[in-house]
Amino acid sequence: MKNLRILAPLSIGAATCLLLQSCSKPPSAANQSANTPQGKLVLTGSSTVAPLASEIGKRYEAEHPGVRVDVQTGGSSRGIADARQRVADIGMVSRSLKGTEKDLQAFTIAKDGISVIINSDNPVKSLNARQIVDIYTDKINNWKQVGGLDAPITVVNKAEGRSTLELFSEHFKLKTEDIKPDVVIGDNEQGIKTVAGNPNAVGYVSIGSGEYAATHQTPIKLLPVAGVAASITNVSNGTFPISRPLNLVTNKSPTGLTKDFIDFARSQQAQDVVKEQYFVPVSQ
Amino acid sequence: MTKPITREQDLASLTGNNPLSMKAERLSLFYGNKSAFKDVSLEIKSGGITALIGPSGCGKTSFLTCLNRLAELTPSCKVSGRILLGNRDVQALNVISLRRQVGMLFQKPNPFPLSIFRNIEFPLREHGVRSREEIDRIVEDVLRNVGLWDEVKNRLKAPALSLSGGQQQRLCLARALALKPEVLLMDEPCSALDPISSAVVEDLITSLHGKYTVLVVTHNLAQARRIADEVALFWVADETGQLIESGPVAQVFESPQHAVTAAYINGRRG
Amino acid sequence: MALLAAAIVLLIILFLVWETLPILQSIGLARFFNDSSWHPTSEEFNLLPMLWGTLLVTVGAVLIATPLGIASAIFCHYYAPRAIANLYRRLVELLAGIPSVVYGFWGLVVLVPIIGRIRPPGASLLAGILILTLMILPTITLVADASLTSVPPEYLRGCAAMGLGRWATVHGVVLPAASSGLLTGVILGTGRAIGETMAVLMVCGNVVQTPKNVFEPVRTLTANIALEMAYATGHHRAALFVSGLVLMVIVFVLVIAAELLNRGRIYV
Amino acid sequence: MSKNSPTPGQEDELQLTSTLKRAVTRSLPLWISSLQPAELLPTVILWAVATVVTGALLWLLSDVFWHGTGQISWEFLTTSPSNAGRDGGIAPIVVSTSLIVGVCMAVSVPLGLGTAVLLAEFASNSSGLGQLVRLSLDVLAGVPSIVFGLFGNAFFCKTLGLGFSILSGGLTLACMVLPILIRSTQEGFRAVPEDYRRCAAALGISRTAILWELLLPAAMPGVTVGLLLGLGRALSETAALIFTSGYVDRMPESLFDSGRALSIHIYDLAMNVSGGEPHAYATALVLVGFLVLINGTTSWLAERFRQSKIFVL
Repeated sequence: MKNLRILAPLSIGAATCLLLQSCSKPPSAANQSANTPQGKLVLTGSSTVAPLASEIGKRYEAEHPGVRVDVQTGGSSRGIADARQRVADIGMVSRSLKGTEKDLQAFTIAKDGISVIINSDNPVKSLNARQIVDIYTDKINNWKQVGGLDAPITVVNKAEGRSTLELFSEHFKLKTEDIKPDVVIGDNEQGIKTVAGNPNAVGYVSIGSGEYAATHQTPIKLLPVAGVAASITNVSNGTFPISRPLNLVTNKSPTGLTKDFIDFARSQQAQDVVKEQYFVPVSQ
Repeated sequence: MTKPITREQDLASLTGNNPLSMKAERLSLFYGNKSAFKDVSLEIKSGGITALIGPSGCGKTSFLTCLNRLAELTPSCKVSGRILLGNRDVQALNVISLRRQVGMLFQKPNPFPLSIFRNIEFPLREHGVRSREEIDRIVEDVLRNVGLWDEVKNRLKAPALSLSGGQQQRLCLARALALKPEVLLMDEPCSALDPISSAVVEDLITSLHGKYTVLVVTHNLAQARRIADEVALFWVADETGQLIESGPVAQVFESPQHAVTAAYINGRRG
Repeated sequence: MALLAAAIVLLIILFLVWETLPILQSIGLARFFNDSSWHPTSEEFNLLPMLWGTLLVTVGAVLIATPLGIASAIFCHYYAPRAIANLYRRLVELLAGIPSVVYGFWGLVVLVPIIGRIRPPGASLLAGILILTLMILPTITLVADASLTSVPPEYLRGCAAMGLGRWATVHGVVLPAASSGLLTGVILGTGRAIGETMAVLMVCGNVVQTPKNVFEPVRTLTANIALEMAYATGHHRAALFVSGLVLMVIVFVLVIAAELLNRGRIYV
Repeated sequence: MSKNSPTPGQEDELQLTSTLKRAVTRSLPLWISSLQPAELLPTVILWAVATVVTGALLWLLSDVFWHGTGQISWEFLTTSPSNAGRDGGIAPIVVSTSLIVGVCMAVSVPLGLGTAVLLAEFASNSSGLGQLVRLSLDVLAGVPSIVFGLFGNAFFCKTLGLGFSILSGGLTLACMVLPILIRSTQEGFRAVPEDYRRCAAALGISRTAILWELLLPAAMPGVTVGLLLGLGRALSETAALIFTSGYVDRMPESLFDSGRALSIHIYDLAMNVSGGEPHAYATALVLVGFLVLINGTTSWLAERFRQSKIFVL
């Protein structure tokens, strides 16, 4: 018993000491001296952007040994909130800023398209906008109504609030209340796996993930939208109609290290990283 | 062979029907390679009360556990020799029906953590008594037999562990009786009890006379003399337990054949 | 020190209340049960279907996992030869530590398509129940196993002395004697089932509806939080915290119900 | 079997539970030979349950093995991830995970054991304090991991100023593991016969010694289960860690650095990174290996501790 009585306060004490120590540390000091940037940069926000930002961060660290770039996730809304409260130096947001967020500054580092996907066993070659709307509002609920097999359609939708859903419904003039999904998903990969495992499913995912999966033995195919084939190339040249920006946001005009990093992320030096992560570089 | 547990054969009617006797022939028991007792031959007479006496560690309890094959539960234990229940070798019997016919009472009362009623009902049901009223009747009967009925009849659903030590031991006896055994093995059934409870249990054992074949291990020589018809003395010799002497109570206590026996019962040794 | 647990619970509740205060003040609690549906971006906040989702998935999983878990523990203790019992135990211990993502991933890739072949879409209440069953099975099994270990040997000996068979011993004496431990296992398992997020999110389909049969997709309160937190702002975000608060209330009710049920039934 | 006889049987008496259990199992042929119809059905059912459960679990495990083994190499274990985890290895992630679990256990084991001891030995189960704590623990066990994550983020990272760090992650996990640890340890203590306590107290042994020499060893099965379940939970947690210990996959330099846990790495690769699946499986396999190692060590240490106390006569 004595052991424990001593141990417990000890561990609490130890934790407190560590805690105090950490308080005395500046939480995220962006020590700026314009030419040789040093310090720590904290990015939080969208999980879609996080792997990309993380890779860009690694390359930036390699070129600026004094700098550490810490990337955290938690969703676009967290990126906005943290950037606004300056908890993070930079927020990551996988959509364009809304009207209420104009106090922040956004810098697009990459783009991402959205494509409709179906299982590769499904004979349907394309769906027009009207058909997609009808499928998502449950007016069409069998593939034979759009030229496919006689099978019920499994409609895969994204969870409310997600930017892919907002973009998708905006493009097809759908109201979120009118969508009658059979499955609701979160991340892109979940959508791909759901469609790959169900020959009668239809969904929409980030074009980069979709294209990667389709070309790597996952049984899905990407449908063209408005006659334009869904591909990274077509998003890049601007012909593909549904796309979203991946943004870095800051509270005020970035300076010093923050600015240097954002510039780096938007420069040629980071473009191949963007491509490696199956996103579309922004042409400068 | 096994008496059915039925209405026709309740305790009262059993008197005319002699219970089976038990007999050990050249029985030895080893724990690993250490011998607990050796070459014991003993007859436990039908309907009689036989007391096993002797100092600690001479193999009395081990002997007891051979009779209902409980010793088999100890992994390192090896038994040789023969045990007869009536005229059948216990090894040839189904172990479950053997243990139904040969009940056991332990030194420390060990009621299950169930209600008083359930403690008796549960083994009954497992041995095939299904009818509710039959069970009720048997429970009341055996509880009356051990003098517990009036004390617990209003709280049969109470936890058995809430009873006092003496009551618990009587419940255990009732539980054993409910199965209508032929033989009852008792391992110092009074030694964990206070003198009053002990006297009650002792009287109970006496009352079993003639209805059951009873084998009781005891350290209390006076008790052995009071309750038993036959006495058997175990003793440690050559680093193992041995049966030194056995016979009717009067003979062993008044004219022991063996010097060790005489010394022991006169309190000079052991 | 003992009050630490209580303090953490209190802190968590305070935290949840703090986060939900804005929305509770402006629109009140009733809207979360009276609104026509869950469309938080259009200010509709009905949580009831998800409440049902959570309850059905949890109850289903606990109902299946409890007998399986307890049976597994009994198997290890009284039926299996030692080598097999040890192997089985190791296996179950291992499964206690597999991340929920892996369970979810496996469910999504293997289980959901199989169910989908029986009745589309596959991602369904049933899939959720099955995955959760697997996930809480180790908890129930291991705690039950430990509590069987603690059954006093005198009971076993007493049973043997009365010529009771193995099963009779187990169900008549061992289970009642170990009931408190078994219940603890079930409570911990239920807790894990209610609180599970990632695996359920991947296999349940997440459609906000009250399911009419086990093949229909459902959304649980936890999945709701995980799915929408990433992009939620303002009232939407606060509404998600209300999901968390409601979940805590359910857990409270369940725990107290278990406590009451249990009171006076355990004799040890 | 006698309490009084100094025969070797006494050893068996002292080994109490384990021996009898083993005995019951040992006597299997005996039991089967006397199998009654009433015994047959449960036996068949129990073997069937065990087979089904084993089948399901092996299915899951072999799935991980099948996809994961090809990816694992020495390099995978010793290098840092690159290209968002699709290439490279998982060395920093293994280190971070160990640190997070270490912090979690360093905090929760003394606290958990202490609380359990306190409750078992000093507060009766039905007392107000005991009930309050038990209630809180059961509630705590049902708090969703994502709520833990958000709470941990608000409390440890922000209020206490620890930021995204291994420390925050470990402390948040400790909160999660605590109920499992305390509840199963409590069950362990219930198993200790009252006699032990009374006897030892009558011999004038101090409470500390009773606890250390008698109660803890006797309660060890419960404690071990608590540890194993707790470790399992800590290693497998995703939602609670993503908001506290963070996403950074750099080699951590101190406990204040953010570090990515194995489970988060798996989640990110499987759900967020196109083409991350092979490494997701490989990481899952490493996690399983890690688990086998930790579980094995824990059980072994617990058993050794128990034996060193109980079986020395």
